[in-house]
Amino acid sequence: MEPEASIESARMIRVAVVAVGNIPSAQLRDYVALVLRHRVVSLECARLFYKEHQKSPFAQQSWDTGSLCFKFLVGGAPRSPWEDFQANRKCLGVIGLMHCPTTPDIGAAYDHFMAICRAYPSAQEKRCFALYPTDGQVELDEKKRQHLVMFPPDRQMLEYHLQTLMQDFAASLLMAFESWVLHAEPVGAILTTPLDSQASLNSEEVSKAKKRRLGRVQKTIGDYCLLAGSPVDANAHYSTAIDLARLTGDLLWHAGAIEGSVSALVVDRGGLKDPQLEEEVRYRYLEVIQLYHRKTALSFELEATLKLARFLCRKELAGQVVELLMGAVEGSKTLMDASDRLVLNVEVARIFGALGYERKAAFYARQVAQLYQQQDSCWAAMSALQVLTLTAKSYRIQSKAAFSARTNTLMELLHEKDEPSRDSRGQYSSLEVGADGQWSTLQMDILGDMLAAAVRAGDPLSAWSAAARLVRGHYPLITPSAQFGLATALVTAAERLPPGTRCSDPALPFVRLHSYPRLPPELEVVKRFPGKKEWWVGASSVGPFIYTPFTSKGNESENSAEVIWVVGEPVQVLVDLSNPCAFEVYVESICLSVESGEIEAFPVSVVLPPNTSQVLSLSGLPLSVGSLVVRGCIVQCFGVVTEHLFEEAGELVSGVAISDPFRSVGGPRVSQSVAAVVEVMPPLPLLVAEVVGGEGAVVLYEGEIREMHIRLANAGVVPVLEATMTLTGKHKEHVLSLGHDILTAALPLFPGASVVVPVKLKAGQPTTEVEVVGSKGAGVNNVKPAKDPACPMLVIYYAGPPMETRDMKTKAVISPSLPPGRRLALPLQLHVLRGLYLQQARLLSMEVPAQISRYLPDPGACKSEATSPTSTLVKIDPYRGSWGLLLLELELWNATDVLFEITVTVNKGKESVDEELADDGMVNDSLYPSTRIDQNHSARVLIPLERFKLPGLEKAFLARSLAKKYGLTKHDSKARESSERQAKSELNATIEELSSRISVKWHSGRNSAGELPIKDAIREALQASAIEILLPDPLTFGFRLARDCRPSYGDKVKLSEDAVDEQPKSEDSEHVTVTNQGNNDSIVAQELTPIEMLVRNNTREAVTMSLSVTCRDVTGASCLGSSGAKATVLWAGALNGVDVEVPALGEVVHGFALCFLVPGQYTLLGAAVINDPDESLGPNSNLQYPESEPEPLYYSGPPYTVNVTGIS
Amino acid sequence: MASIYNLFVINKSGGLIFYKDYGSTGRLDTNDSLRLASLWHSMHAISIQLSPTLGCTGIEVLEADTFDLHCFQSLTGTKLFVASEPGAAGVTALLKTIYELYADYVLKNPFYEVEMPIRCELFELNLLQAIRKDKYSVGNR
Amino acid sequence: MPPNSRPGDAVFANVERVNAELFTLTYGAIVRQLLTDFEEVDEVNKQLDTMGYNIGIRLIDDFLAKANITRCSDFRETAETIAKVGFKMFLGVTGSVANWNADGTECSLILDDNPLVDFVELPETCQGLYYCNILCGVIRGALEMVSMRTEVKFVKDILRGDDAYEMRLKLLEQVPEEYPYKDDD
Amino acid sequence: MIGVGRTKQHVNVVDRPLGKGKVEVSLSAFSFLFSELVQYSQTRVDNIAELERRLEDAGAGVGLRTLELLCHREKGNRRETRLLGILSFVHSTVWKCLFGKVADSLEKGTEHEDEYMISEKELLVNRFISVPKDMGAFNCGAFVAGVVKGVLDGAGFPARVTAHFVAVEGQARPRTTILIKFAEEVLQREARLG
Amino acid sequence: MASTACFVIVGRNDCPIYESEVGTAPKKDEATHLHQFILHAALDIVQDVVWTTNGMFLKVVDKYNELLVSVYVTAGHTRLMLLHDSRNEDGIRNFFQEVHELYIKLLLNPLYVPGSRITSPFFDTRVRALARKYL
Repeated sequence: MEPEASIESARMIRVAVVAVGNIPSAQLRDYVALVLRHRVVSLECARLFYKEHQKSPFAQQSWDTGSLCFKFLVGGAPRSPWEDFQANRKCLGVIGLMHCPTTPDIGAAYDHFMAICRAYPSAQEKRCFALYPTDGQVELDEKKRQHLVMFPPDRQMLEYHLQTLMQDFAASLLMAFESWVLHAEPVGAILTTPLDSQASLNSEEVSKAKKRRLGRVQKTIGDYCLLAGSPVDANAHYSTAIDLARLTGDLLWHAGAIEGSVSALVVDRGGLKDPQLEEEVRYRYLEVIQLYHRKTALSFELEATLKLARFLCRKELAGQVVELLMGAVEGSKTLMDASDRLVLNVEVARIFGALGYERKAAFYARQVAQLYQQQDSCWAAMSALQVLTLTAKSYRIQSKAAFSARTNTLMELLHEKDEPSRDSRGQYSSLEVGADGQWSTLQMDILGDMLAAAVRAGDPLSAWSAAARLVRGHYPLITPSAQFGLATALVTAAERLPPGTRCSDPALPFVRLHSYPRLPPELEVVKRFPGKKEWWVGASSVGPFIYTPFTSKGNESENSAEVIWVVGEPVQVLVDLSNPCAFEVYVESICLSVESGEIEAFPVSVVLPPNTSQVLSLSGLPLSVGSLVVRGCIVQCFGVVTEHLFEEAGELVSGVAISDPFRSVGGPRVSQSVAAVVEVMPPLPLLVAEVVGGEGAVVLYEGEIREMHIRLANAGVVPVLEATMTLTGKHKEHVLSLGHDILTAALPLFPGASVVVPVKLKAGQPTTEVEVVGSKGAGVNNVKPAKDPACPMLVIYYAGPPMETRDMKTKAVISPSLPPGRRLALPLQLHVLRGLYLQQARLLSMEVPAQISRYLPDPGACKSEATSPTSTLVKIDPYRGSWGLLLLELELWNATDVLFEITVTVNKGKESVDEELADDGMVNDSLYPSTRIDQNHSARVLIPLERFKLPGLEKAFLARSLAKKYGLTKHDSKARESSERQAKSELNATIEELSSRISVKWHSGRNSAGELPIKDAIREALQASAIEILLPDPLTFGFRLARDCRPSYGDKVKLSEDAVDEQPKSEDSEHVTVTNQGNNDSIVAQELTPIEMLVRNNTREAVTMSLSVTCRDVTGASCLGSSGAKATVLWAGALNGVDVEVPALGEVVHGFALCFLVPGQYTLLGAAVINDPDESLGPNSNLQYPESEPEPLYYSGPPYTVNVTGIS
Repeated sequence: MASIYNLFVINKSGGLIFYKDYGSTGRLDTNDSLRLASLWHSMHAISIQLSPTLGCTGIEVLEADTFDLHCFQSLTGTKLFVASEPGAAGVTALLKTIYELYADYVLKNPFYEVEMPIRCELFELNLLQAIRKDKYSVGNR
Repeated sequence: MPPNSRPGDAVFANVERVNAELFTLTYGAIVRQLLTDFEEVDEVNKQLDTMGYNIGIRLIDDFLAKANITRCSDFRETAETIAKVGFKMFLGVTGSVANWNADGTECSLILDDNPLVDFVELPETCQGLYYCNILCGVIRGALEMVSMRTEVKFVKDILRGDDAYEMRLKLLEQVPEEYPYKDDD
Repeated sequence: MIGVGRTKQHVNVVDRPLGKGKVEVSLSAFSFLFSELVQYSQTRVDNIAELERRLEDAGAGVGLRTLELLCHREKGNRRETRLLGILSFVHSTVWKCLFGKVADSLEKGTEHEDEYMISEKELLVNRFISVPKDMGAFNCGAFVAGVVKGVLDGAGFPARVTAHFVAVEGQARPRTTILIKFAEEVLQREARLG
Repeated sequence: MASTACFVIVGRNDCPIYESEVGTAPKKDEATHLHQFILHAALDIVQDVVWTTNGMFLKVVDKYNELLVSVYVTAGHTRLMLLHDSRNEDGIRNFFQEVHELYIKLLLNPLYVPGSRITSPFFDTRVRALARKYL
């Protein structure tokens, strides 16, 4: 039975193509290919070499359209017993192929050829092509070798030559046919078939045989006509043959003739089919089949059936074809010859394939495979394996290699007919399970067979692949023992493979993308939003609508967020590995594999115990800019390298037949939405920051001021062009200033370069109370660093140069001008400790009794007498008799383990700024001696407040203070309120100012310096008794001995300013005199002592008043005035009713003289009566009290003591 | 002109969730309608407090000389009230119908958020029909 | 107690109706959707309950508008109304109330048939699913709108091999209703 | 312990009789359920297309089952093998069963050979639904489209099915048109079957 | 009752969703495999025959040796395929119809994903019972 028999095959001239001499297989394949090109030789071409010896029997031959068809049997074929029956079974020609370079002795080779030819008695033409002969060979070529053809050596000529030679070959065959026909005609050759009984023929049988012969001859002539490419002639002969055969009841030949005629018909149509033709052919072939059947020529019957089936093979006629094929299969059961059965199955499979019935095809292919496997030989096993591989597709267990390599003819058949059937089983509605994994029994069966076959065929790779597919696809249905079997199969197969062999079918483990771990923050990439100054603040992503009804799930998992890598910076990917099988899987190496991008992947190896899964972190180094997809892993396992694609694992998970390999081993369930495209950015700058000097955490005492230096180094490969520092996180207040300018000045910061940025810190509130306790003795370095979010973050956004768009991919990805920037977040780990506790702040007051003396210590003193600090502490009010000094006392406790030194500095207000500059500015700090506080001790610091008196105040105040003094409540509340309010505000302002002027600086033992945040404490301490502290009395009185002993009567008025100014010089001179005089302020009795009373007006308006002086002795009795009594003190000048007007903030001096008769201690009192208080009490007071006549206000100054010494 | 001047729907917390004018007269701008609605809400509550007897359901009809105000409150606290021309009959029935329309075209609409202002064209459409129909029926009386 | 024994029937007769299969299959689609969305059965139960609640807070108005019921005097009556009128009006089946606790704040609503579960069968993977849990939510939501805070949960489920669908209805607190309501005028 | 209700034992589906499709529930119940389906779906998607897809999927499940059920119950186990057959099956049988009425119209696309349209003046599911302006042309009929797709796919007529609002002159409300676009394999087959 | 009978339900995505060897013949592995191979192959035939009739019962569509393949295609193109060695059309028809009804009930269950394996034991027992009854 013939493989690939078809109706047309009746016109095929069979030619054996054999290798002659010693010829390399490569060469042979090459030559054969060349020869095979000439399957069809048109009569036109052949004609060139055709010589008409006598009238051609092929009258109807169409020289212009017709052609000769060859069927080349490479390697030759055994002689068929049916040659007589069908001429196309005869081997009518032999072509030898000789490769001269490897065949030195042409002669021998030629003999070899001739020997081969003997196997083909019916060969009409013989050629022995000697290719690439050497010159030597050429010349020692003698004439006697008629069939030998020497080819000129060069290639393209060779092709040409071959063509002509083939045409010549065709032509000579044609002529041979003619002669055969011409000779056959009259004589009638003996044509027999194995079916003809060789038994002795009785007479009438002989005559019958004679009659039959005619028919048979006609039939055979027909065959030759057909071969000669003249279907019309053929048809003529066939029809006569048919008639004869029918008459003679020569069934076999009858059928043959009909077949022939049908072929002729088809050939005549030039291969194009139409329904009528099909119908015709079918009808006649059924008869053929019938006849064969009656003749019980089974193989012919089947062959005919197949021919018909192949001819009809069309989707529309599928029904009929199937019927025929099933019939054929049915019949084949009684087929004797094994190879026939094989052929039949192959054919059936092919035709089904051609029909688009993959599964049918697969089924019969499997039958074939089984037939092969029955014959126990390596060769058979190979073919079996081959066939099985073809079935794989329709059982959906293809090796992935199959997709690329479509080698085999049957494969192609299946494939090209494949497309329609594919989409017919196309899309399913999304809620149905996808079409994979099922029919497992079949799949396992096939795979098992493949494994067996492959092993037998000694094809380790196929074996490995089959085993891999089996275990991977079907482990749940495989018993543990069988699983072990497969494992060993894998291993043994691998042993026979060269190391590092690749296989397209992954085995174990299952690999699945777990997630892309976030880059460490300092490596993280920040998209830049062009046009914005703060390019890092992203445009808020809004939904598709203004009012969006959709609450987006939000990307809580970083998987959904896009992944961005940077060229040349190592990255990590987490993958799930799972081994659901009963044996341990040793993964020799596993590393990432990517698509559309380059990455240098770092392989690792891992062992997976039975039924376990594990998450593995794989790292790599992106090498090219653009978008890449991490599609899977390259795994070397069981000695073979395979690629495991992530989505495959995904499929398995979603599939129903196979239980999720990750779930089954208790692996986590992750959504398979992870297959993210990764953007790979061009290299970016990379800043690394370190705190200069000292480890991360900085420990500060409350109020400490320190400059901290941060070194920023560019560890990247491109310069930093722009960088911006910002502060985030809690406790920003600790940071005073950032060295923005320094940073910007340092730009561009080239790779390797670094810049030191100062950060000025001022510790505010203590961050953690516990530290203080914990850090007793143990030292503060053990404060746990960093983790607490409390510390402020120094965040630096920086970016490199705009990238030059080198490759298209990137352009697609982001606007080429703007590569992303980066964020460097440096937690400033500030730990602020309590340094000094302010226990309390309170006001102290002390009285210093005043004495009359030659001079008044004067306000400016502090400056002139800076030598003695103490004196400068107290700024004496010249007019106060008694020094009600007010001191602010701060009690501080040192809770730390170092000692502290406190300096109180008072920043004199505006007016003093300039001279502060004048002297070296240390003036403030050096003002007061510093106090030291040992650890766990407390100390008090006194701050005198005298000097903070206000320069002056409104009369209203005066009035009020007076009113306060004398309980006068004659104020309209409204007026008061307003003035009060403004006064209050003024007060607060001054207090504010005051408290801000006092600052308590400290140096700690750990030479750090700072300032105590005690402003509030001071403020509240002051608030209480602000009035007393800040307000001078409206009038102040002072007495002093007149300078010159000659008393000056009358008053001289001068502004206190002048006084203040002049005082120093005059004073110095005065000192001299005083010292010369030897004794100072003592007053001698019975001597007229000139005294001056100074009255100062602290209000901002002029006040007119009448002054009076009283003098009392120790008993307190007045010594003056009572004229009648014996006066103990005499006086000169006015002591009463001295009317003066004191200008605003001015003072008057009223001179008089006293003469004390008795030594002792006396007291001088100044007093004033203000005549019209109204004006002083603000304009609208008299509206208030229209009728009340203004009553005078009485005001008296503090007592001055006068010591009078007697004459010695 | 229609017997109904306008319609208010107030949610249980006294917020106006729907307002529509039907008469040419007495148009209100949004703020007014909002204010009036919440006012009415509290008035309604007050009216209940006022009632000397138990089981008072609050004002149902308020008859002014220029118009009548009919109020309907569902068990869920949603209040519908309309201003109609004086003595218009069958308004209570109309309110009932409107309530049903509300249940149908507002509450069954997946794009309506409970307690929120009503923006459902179907509701308005059917309201209009109901009110027109009612107008005629009223006319017949 | 409403006067006639099957007050729901009249209402059901009057409301518009649709083929139960559409309803059942749609509900099925929802449940299946939930199962795919939140793999865990308990999650699905929770979700069903919340969805029910959302329905309940809307549905109550529909109920009040369409079913001419007078305001229930007490919780017992409310329960009866749900069982006899509510279920009937919406699902076309009548439930029954039973197993009152002593102080009349807890009872069982019992359905021995309900259109939600036609054709339903719990596969192994869905054991622990309360297929009809949405009902609990609906009741809870509806009652909350008429100021009764309740807790409703399934205690029996035919799908799980019990002999009826039994929901335990528990009154947590009743916000005193200062707006009594008369429907009939 | 239960006072009322005859106790009925759990019967497995395979042993329960198939309904005759006469049982009914109130339209309200369905509408609320459907409304909730839409609301829920909204919380799971972030654009219109996804929302439509979700509704379609839900519908497809219904459609597939309806197909099997109805062919068995209404059609006495006859399958539809021809395009028009299946279309009219959808238009009448399916519609009747699910929505209580035959669909208003079934037309063939004028410009495309492979397009057919089933139109409904007021789709049951859209009965109470007003789609806000900002949701564009979104139509809850997507669910019904899904049903149709389910039926067609199931019966072996894969098609793309979508729901659209189509304005009708003289009508306040647009009607909904279910547009069916068959896969070309279907048309090929039709051609083959002649 | 048929000595050999292999019943398979194939989902519309051509995957078997239910398989059972119903038949008196002793179960042999390779036998069952062969049966499945035959049924699998028969799908190609069915795929065409399906469109030639709108009845669900396609009778015998394919055979291999003495084994016949009868097929019943539901509206949703779920194929009930029976491999049998005895001609008993009516029995088979009844068998198919009843299984079909079972299948519909199963399919209507919202929790059953169309095209997924049928795991319900009830279904299995019912099918085997029907097989005993009709085949």
